[in-house]
Amino acid sequence: MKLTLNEDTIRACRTDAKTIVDDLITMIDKHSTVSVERTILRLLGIDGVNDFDIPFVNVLVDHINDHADLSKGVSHYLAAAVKDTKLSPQAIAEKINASTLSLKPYQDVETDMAVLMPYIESTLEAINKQKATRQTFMQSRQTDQPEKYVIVATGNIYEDIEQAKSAAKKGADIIAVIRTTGQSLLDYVPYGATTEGFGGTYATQENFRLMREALDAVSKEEGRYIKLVNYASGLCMPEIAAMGAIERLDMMLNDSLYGIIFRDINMKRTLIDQYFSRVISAYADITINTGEDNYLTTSDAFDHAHTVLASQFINEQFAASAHMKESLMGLGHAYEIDPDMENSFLYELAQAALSKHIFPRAPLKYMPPTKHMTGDIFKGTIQNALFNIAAVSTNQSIHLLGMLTEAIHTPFMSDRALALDNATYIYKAFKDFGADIEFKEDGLMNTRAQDVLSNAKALLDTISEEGLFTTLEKGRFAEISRSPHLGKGLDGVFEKAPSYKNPVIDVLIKQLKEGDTWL
Amino acid sequence: MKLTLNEDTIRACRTDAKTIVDDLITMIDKHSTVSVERTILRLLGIDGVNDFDIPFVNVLVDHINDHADLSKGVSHYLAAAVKDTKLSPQAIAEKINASTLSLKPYQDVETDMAVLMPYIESTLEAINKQKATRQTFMQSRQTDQPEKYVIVATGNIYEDIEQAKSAAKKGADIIAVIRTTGQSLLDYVPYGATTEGFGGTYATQENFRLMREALDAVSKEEGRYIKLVNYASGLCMPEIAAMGAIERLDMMLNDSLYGIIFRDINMKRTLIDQYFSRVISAYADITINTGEDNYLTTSDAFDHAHTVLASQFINEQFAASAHMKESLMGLGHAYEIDPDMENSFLYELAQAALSKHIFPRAPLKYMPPTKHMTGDIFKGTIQNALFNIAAVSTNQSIHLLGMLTEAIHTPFMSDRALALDNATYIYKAFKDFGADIEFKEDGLMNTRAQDVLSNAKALLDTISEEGLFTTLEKGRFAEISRSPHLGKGLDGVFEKAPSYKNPVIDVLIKQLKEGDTWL
Amino acid sequence: MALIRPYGDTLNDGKIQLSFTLPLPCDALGEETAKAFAHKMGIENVSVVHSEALSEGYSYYIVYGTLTHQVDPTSLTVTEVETTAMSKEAIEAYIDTHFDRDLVFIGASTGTDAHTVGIDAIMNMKGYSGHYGLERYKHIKAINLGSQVDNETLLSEALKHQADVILISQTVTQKDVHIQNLTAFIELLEAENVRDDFIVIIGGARINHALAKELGYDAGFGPKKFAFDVASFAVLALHEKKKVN
Amino acid sequence: MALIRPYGDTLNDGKIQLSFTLPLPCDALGEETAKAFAHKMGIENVSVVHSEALSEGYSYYIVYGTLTHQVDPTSLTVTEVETTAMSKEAIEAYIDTHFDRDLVFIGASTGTDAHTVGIDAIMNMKGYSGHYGLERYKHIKAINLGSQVDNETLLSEALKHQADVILISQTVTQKDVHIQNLTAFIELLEAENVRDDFIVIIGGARINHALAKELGYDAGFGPKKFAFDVASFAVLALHEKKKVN
Ligand code: B12
Ligand code: B12
Ligand SMILES: Cc1ncc(COP(=O)(O)O)c(C=O)c1O
Ligand SMILES: Cc1ncc(COP(=O)(O)O)c(C=O)c1O
Repeated sequence: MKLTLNEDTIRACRTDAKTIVDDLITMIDKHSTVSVERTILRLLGIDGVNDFDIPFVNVLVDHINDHADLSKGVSHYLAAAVKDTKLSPQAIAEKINASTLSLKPYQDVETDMAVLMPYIESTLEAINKQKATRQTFMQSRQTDQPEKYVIVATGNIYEDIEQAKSAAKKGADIIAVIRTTGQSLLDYVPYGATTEGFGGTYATQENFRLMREALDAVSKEEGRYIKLVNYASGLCMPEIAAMGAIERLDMMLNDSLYGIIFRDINMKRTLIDQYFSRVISAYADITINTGEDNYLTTSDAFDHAHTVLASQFINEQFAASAHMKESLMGLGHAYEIDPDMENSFLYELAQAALSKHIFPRAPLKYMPPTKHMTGDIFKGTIQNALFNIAAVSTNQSIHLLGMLTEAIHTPFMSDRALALDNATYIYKAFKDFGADIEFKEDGLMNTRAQDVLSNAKALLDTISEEGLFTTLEKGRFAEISRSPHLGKGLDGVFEKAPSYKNPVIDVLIKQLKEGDTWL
Repeated sequence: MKLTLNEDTIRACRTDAKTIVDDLITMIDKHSTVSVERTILRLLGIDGVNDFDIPFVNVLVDHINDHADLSKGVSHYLAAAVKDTKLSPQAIAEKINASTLSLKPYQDVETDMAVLMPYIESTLEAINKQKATRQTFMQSRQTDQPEKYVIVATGNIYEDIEQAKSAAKKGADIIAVIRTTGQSLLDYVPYGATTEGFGGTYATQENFRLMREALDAVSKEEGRYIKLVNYASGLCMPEIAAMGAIERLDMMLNDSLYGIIFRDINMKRTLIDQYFSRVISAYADITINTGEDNYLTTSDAFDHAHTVLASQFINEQFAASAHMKESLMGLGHAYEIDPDMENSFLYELAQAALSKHIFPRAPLKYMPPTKHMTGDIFKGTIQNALFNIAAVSTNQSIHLLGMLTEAIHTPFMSDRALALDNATYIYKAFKDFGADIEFKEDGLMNTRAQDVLSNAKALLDTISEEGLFTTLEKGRFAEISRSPHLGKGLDGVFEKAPSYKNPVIDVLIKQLKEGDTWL
Repeated sequence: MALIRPYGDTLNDGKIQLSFTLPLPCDALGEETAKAFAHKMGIENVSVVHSEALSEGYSYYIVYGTLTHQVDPTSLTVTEVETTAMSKEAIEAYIDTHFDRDLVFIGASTGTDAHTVGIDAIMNMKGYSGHYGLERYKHIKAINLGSQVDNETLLSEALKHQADVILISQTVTQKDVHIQNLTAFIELLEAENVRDDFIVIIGGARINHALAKELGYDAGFGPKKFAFDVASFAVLALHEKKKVN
Repeated sequence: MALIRPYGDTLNDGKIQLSFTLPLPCDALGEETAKAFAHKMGIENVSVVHSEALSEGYSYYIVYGTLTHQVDPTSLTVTEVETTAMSKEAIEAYIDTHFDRDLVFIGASTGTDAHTVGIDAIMNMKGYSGHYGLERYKHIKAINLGSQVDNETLLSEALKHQADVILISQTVTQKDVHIQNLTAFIELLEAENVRDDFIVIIGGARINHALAKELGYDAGFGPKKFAFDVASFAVLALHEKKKVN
């Protein structure tokens, strides 16, 4: 089953996307953000919160911002203080919190990043150990069919664990812990094990650890590695990427465009954050999941199919610019065409085949019907079955299972089990279906795929001319308009001083460039 | 979407099947049965029951059997009595019931069938009026997709009507009223409106009339003719065919092989009955539904797929021998492969395409999953959806909808509604799917279809050598073995006397041969 | 005491799903009536998530809510066949040791019921789901009369073959036709004064042990039960009976 | 008095379907417990048609049975918005006739809720399902603040624009977060002594009029409600209020 597409058009789309992204890299290079700085601190080994539940990394960045010049970067202050006090970054953070130390005196000293290297290396070593563990686990894993991905979203990490274990037993390959509604707008990462979230559970390092531990146990029982997913998104994007690297998450939802459009996060802020977060994920061998599928929850999936494709091209270049391998690019797309539309399945199948054709080595993230799900759980079961057919016939990689109760509540344990049963049945029944049929050369599906591709090309041409900021302002994605001068988190963006240093990213990129991420 | 099949093999199968059927026609021609005789009486206009609820047609046949020589046929006695008494057949029947008349005296008189012609003609006129009415109704009907067929089976004709109306409103094209468990073994047809059946409702002429009336009303409301189905099967096969012709049923389950195998009805009896019943249906423009799909409820659907195909070839010849047009041959097949089997959908699609390829003008009756349905109504919903995909992609004609509660109870109103919603959704979503794909030349599906065809050919070769009776004795269909000397109803079979007459069938066949069934 | 409730995503949250049809038009009153039924059932936070007209006077509802009832599972007794199931080989050995002759099992799908797959699953050679049927058991003579066998015929055949065990399959249960038919058979045995001459076992998709006991049978087996389950029970029960007599 | 029951295939047969999970292993006791819950709910002839292990300690059941409860629909009262809905044109004419100025509607998806499709469906030009949104209405000034708007911001914007009507959308309802958020807004209005200055209307997939009234709002609208439903209610309520003041 292969589409007939114009390969020149595909190449031209990639060229456009590269132009679009290159255009922003300059801006990104010139700036840093409070969350980037907090991420550096985390990677230097700083962890924990103070008595007011404020993370030490926030305390430190705020301290520098209030009392010194943050534009030099936290590394400058830490390098100076470590050298001067001989204390570890963690001890320094605690002293600052206790107001028994100030970094102001170091504002104008000369610094040498070398003193920080042992701390960075120790973190990278921990990350590499996690990568090795994952590698060992993964040896036992089949990869000839899409990986079944389900979410847990009870709001309580301990219930989440129960739900995740049940899902794994019923065949899930990947568990995503959904975040509570408010977290993405918090400019700090909550701390510790949590039991009180709405529509999801707080992303904390302890929650990551608890879930990873539980899933490792199930992985051993089942003889099958169960992957863990969370969200490196929102105002703390790179910090969470770092936490995920340390706690061996396997995938991270990670897409600035999602935050800009659906969370009203400032575009500069999140694009800068995203760059660092993707470098970290690239290093830690964490697959990212991008979010263009979400455009179809506000825009019509048939009319706006090309916007998703265009965005996938852009996200591919964003990831490449952060030294990410294709095998980590979980580009998003979705099965969201109105089920009342004639030939809806044909258009969905064409779209799924199109994504796969264009990004053959990327582990595409394929989202289920959500928008057109209703309280009719029987119809919903069928919508999900059709989606599953499209997923297995076009051999998608990351297969987010649809829930029959999508329109009602975050999934119950049984909803997830039924979703897994649905997918397992379809995988079996349609095992070689994709390989056993051909698209008619001038058929509806082939023609549709060609149309979507050429519309995406036209859109990418426009964007490469006007620039991504203008595109977002014009609401070309998801029909939601955002201004570069508005949005949450803008106040956390700053221009780097000439002497600004980020020794962590330098090491990461160096190793990524050398293909030497395996110490 | 077209299979690559050897057309010579297909022709050879037809030749075999014709040999098999021709072999039996000789036996059929030599015999009659009590139900054939009762059918003649019904078509002569005799109706009603006596005080013990025994139909007058039974009273009459029993009377002749007890007091005279039935081998001459009821027509002989009726012709003589009508001529002699100047009474109508109905009046004669009533007098015999009251023991105020005996037919014994007519045993050896010479008779002329001409006196019966007015009665026969008046019945045929009524039937032709029904055909014309149907024709008018049918003008308003779309036929570009399978017709949605659902069953009602409450046991109570008035509840059945409620259920049928609801089904029609939800999109059903065809309503079948299932019969109560015991009826097929009754050697008489119950009378009047009934409310007490188990797993189905009695097939009575009044029930036919009530339901047809209700459906005509809905047809008008919906601007869409709703077809009605019942069972010309069991020991009263031809009588019910006659009742259906009179009351404008549109389809009849009608297959001796089903009765032999699953009801233990004697094979001679039911083959003789079937011949007459098919002539009647052919005349009345009633589509028959054959039952080879049922083999797969006792035999494995993958291993025994060819037995269904072989049986379709045989049923085609049985129908042709009764002067039936291809457009009335609703040959049966089914979606019954174990859902636990790898590539089950591919094999089902291949089989459905195979039937369609071989019988392109026959309105194939496509049965849903039944055997592998379980109490898991969500899985059942998916099984039915896959079946619906196969139905619409291969453009089946008569599409029996699967019920999510198949394993639990005869359908509730809501079960049927969900089944109709399921089919409606799939028809729309997959509208042009079949036309938009091709089977891979050497693919799984093409190969499978070729295998099934050649296995069917081998089986037909065997049957044409050993004869159908031996085949049934050896249990080659449904793995159930039946002897020609056993089974219910054998005592109702008799050899025709040399003077035996059946003026009704003569008229019907004459008109069918002349293609002159439209007076 | 360990009271529990249904579980959605938090222990004892009581989450439950219902669906049903009402003989009412599909409108606000229909929905309100659906809620009223849910309330009567002890459900709170009732949410009618879907409603659909089935025809003018009927409507269908899908409902979610929180069940307030609690149950203590430890207080419940399970009515199930209590004998532990033996393997085919163990059963054969058991008969060999405990009886001085082969045992006769006679079976049928009775009344107007034409379903044979169930009784065949238990009796025929090939069995079902990989478990051989009784015909393949050494020391068991299995006689399968097929379907549509009336009660009188079954009994006379059982007497004729001096059966030890009678097996009855019932698949059609609409309007409780199986109850009527099964009750009639027990009454027939009693009228003929032969109830104690046989171990009488029933089976079918909607049959369970509790129902069998209620109707006066020795045991009842539903789905996912195979020849070895039935034979295990039967040989032990026959041995028990022999000891008593 | 017209008592009814659910309907399967015979009037008042009471047929009903349930499904739920129990925090128990999938075994005979689990099934018995499932039946016990059904009994407590007033269901007879309980049939557990499917059971499935979800993990060691959890199991899922699908149950059919006969509900014994009866309900008299005529005894129920439906809590629904009572004003009859007018068309867009009628609403525009009504404002023209009954008010001497344009009316201001301000709306938002509040709290941490980021769902805008619902509020956009009511307010934006293009509307939803073929029904134009308030922005397209003559004589209505519609101000849509978007999502993730906190209660304080919403109120201060409403005061700033001298809004007549405040529209709040709530989509996320897990652990009753919407109840908390909606209650907080009413308390804020009361604390600021401005509750009576506005008609305050809520909406969302799990919102209904009964809930809105309970929480102290003027009206609530759920799925399948459009701009004209909301505007009809609002203009009539505003006119009513004008008369009273
Ligand atoms: C196959 C089938 C048929 C075949 C039967 C072929 C045959 N030779 O048996 C055919 C097509 C002929 C048929 C016809 C009818 N059927 Co039918 N059929 C089915 C079907 C699809 C499967 C049944 C089956 O074979 N199950 C597999 C066997 C192995 O399971 P089982 O019987 O439960 O047996 C197991 C246990 O219960 C136990 N067991 C069973 N018997 C016994 C006996 C003993 C002693 C013991 C110890 C154990 C035991 O052991 C077995 C192995 O574990 C079901 C639907 C379904 N999916 O369940 C409908 C179903 C049973 N049929 C039904 C009906 C109504 C009919 C008809 C009456 C319809 C009609 N009016 O024409 C007819 C007529 C039959 C009649 N007079 O009885 C209904 C019954 C509804 C109800 N609950 O009352 C069902 C549920 C379908 C439906 N939803 O409407 N049917
Ligand atoms: C689209 C969507 C999204 C989009 C939203 C895009 C956007 N800009 O709005 C995205 C992808 C961003 C999203 C994100 C999330 N979502 Co969401 N989402 C949905 C989805 C698929 C459709 C909702 C929708 O648009 N419906 C269409 C509109 C038109 O319907 P409506 O809102 O009911 O509006 C109608 C009426 O209710 C009424 N109405 C609505 N508001 C108002 C207001 C007034 C004043 C009036 C009068 C009337 C009115 O009028 C409308 C027209 O009739 C639903 C599932 C579903 N199929 O319902 C899940 C769903 C709502 N989401 C859910 C969740 C949990 C989330 C997340 C919190 C998940 C997470 N942790 O990341 C996030 C974060 C959002 C947050 N912080 O709030 C849950 C909520 C569960 C619950 N009941 O609590 C749902 C039900 C999915 C699920 N089963 O888990 N989501
Ligand atoms: C790419 C991406 N990021 C983030 C989110 C939402 O997570 P949060 O709002 O918690 O960042 C989603 C939700 O679907 C997403 O697709
Ligand atoms: C061809 C055919 N005839 C008859 C029947 C059953 O009807 P009855 O037993 O009432 O004749 C079936 C049932 O599926 C059938 O397929």
